[in-house]
Amino acid sequence: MKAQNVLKMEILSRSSNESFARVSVAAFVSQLDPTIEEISDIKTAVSEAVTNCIVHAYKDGIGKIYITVKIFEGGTVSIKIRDTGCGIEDIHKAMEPLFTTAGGERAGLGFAVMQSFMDKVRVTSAVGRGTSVTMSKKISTQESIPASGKSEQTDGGK
Amino acid sequence: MKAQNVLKMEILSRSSNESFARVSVAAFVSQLDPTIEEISDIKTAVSEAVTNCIVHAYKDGIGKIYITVKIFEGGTVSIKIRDTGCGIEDIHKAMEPLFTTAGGERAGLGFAVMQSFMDKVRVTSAVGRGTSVTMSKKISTQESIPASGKSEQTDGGK
Amino acid sequence: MSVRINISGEVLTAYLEGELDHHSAKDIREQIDNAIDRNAPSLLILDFRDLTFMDSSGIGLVMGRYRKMKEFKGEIHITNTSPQIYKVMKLSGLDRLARIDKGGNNSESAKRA
Amino acid sequence: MSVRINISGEVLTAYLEGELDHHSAKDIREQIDNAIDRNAPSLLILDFRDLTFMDSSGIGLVMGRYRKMKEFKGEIHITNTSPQIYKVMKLSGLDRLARIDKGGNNSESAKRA
Ligand SMILES: Nc1ncnc2c1ncn2[C@@H]1O[C@H](COP(=O)(O)OP(=O)(O)O)[C@@H](O)[C@H]1O
Ligand SMILES: Nc1ncnc2c1ncn2[C@@H]1O[C@H](COP(=O)(O)OP(=O)(O)O)[C@@H](O)[C@H]1O
Repeated sequence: MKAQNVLKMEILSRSSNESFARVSVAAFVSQLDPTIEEISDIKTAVSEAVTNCIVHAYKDGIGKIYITVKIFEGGTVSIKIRDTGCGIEDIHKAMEPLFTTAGGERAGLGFAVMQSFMDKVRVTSAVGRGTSVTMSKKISTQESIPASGKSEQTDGGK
Repeated sequence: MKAQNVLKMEILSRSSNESFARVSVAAFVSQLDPTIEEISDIKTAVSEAVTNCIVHAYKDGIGKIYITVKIFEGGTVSIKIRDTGCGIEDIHKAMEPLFTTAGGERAGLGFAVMQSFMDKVRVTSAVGRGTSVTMSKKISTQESIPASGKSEQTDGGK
Repeated sequence: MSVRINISGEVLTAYLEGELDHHSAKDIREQIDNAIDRNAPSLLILDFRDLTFMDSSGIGLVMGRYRKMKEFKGEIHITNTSPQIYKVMKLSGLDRLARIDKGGNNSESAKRA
Repeated sequence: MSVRINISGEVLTAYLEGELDHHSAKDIREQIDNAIDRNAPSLLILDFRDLTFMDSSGIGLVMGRYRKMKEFKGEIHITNTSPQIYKVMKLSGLDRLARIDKGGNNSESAKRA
């Protein structure tokens, strides 16, 4: 299925970008006219995935985080958050609630939040090469985007 | 000079993305703690450059718009907005206030707004290959970003 | 972005709300033009009290309405512009074609940088 | 993100304001822990009235304070959680460790999607 609208972003793994990442994904998704609850579910899930890149994938330095957001006809949003960091050895174990390799103040609930706030979460990873988290969610009410998205040009004489 | 923080974005030239583009650039720049006036200057300039890609560069279809935002030490922001559209034949003429090739309801003031709201505007273009607009602005008050940006990890035990 | 239109005698007031850019301008333009065509007012007031953002597409919109009102000798006033919007207006020299009143705009208190 | 701390007898109340994530948690944690160390309260109230966002880093923060208060037999209450924050809390089972009161949060009226 072809996406109706696509956003690609690349940010550095600085913790000051956590807030930026969730705000801009939410701003992009807001063209679907989501409910407040849907938007905060998405913000929370994005915050978890981006934080994991910062805290785990690039724990010893700064790396790049790649975010792709796609909006499909019918109002489904797909969000991919990818890093080229340390990777995950055992994905199954990593996704168990309360499991964390970081200790200290990490709750081990990042993946649990993503899974419960989004419809689908898919994780692929290779040790030493990086991790990719793809999450999707269907937005309930949806303002349709015109196929061309630029009707104002054709008949507006600009 | 090396940027302290960098955002790269790629969006489609749909007019519904105009608002998204200026909001997300503003959200990224807001880590410098700009004044309301500085933020609205930047939003307005970004809106002009992105609209030009939609209205002029890709007037007959949908193409990609590439946005790069860099934050430098001392609080200077540089914003590059690039398209691979039709290009500009005579940049000097294009930048004259009130000049427009679109007629209708375009005011011909896009470049004038960018020049008056930002400190510097540089345009490069090649007919048939695309246009690149690079604008910069020094933000007055500035909260410094720690060099590593992740101090919370080293001593926070996460 | 939306527009609310009020007719009182010969005066048509359009209250613009939200962010006026190239994307939103077309719909707003059509609504205002329809109301002008139906009512042939002698004065068009554009009230920008709830307009939170405007770029040069807004200038195009005001210029277009200015020309339309001129056709039948009508006038145009712009009222309650925020500092950001006034700055864009000044740049266009619109302040020489139409009366522009500052103040009363709600957008600055609503949005913090 | 900021925290305002109020001490009244044995009760320490921390009013959190803004967005609580991994980036902002460290500073907030330190401020609360300093106040606990200085005052050794028997009850810590975390008031989330002005907290507009929280992810699982907030759970980590609450868990950590729960353990700290336990050390000297203190308790912890969480109050004025928004629906979004309550949803994150529920997921962690925190509602079985600490009293959580909903309602009174200002964030939903302030931000529209
Ligand atoms: N992007 C990533 N790169 C490397 N490891 C990761 C990544 N995301 C998650 N992990 C691993 O999975 C574990 C569980 O993650 P999560 O459920 O989000 O909890 P937490 O972040 O609190 O540890 C992490 O502790 C880490 O070992
Ligand atoms: N990205 C671009 N690609 C192609 N042409 C452009 C681009 N940006 C501007 N132009 C040209 O420069 C002219 C002046 O632009 P501008 O000052 O923004 O006014 P307006 O957009 O109202 O026409 C446009 O009419 C167009 O011919």
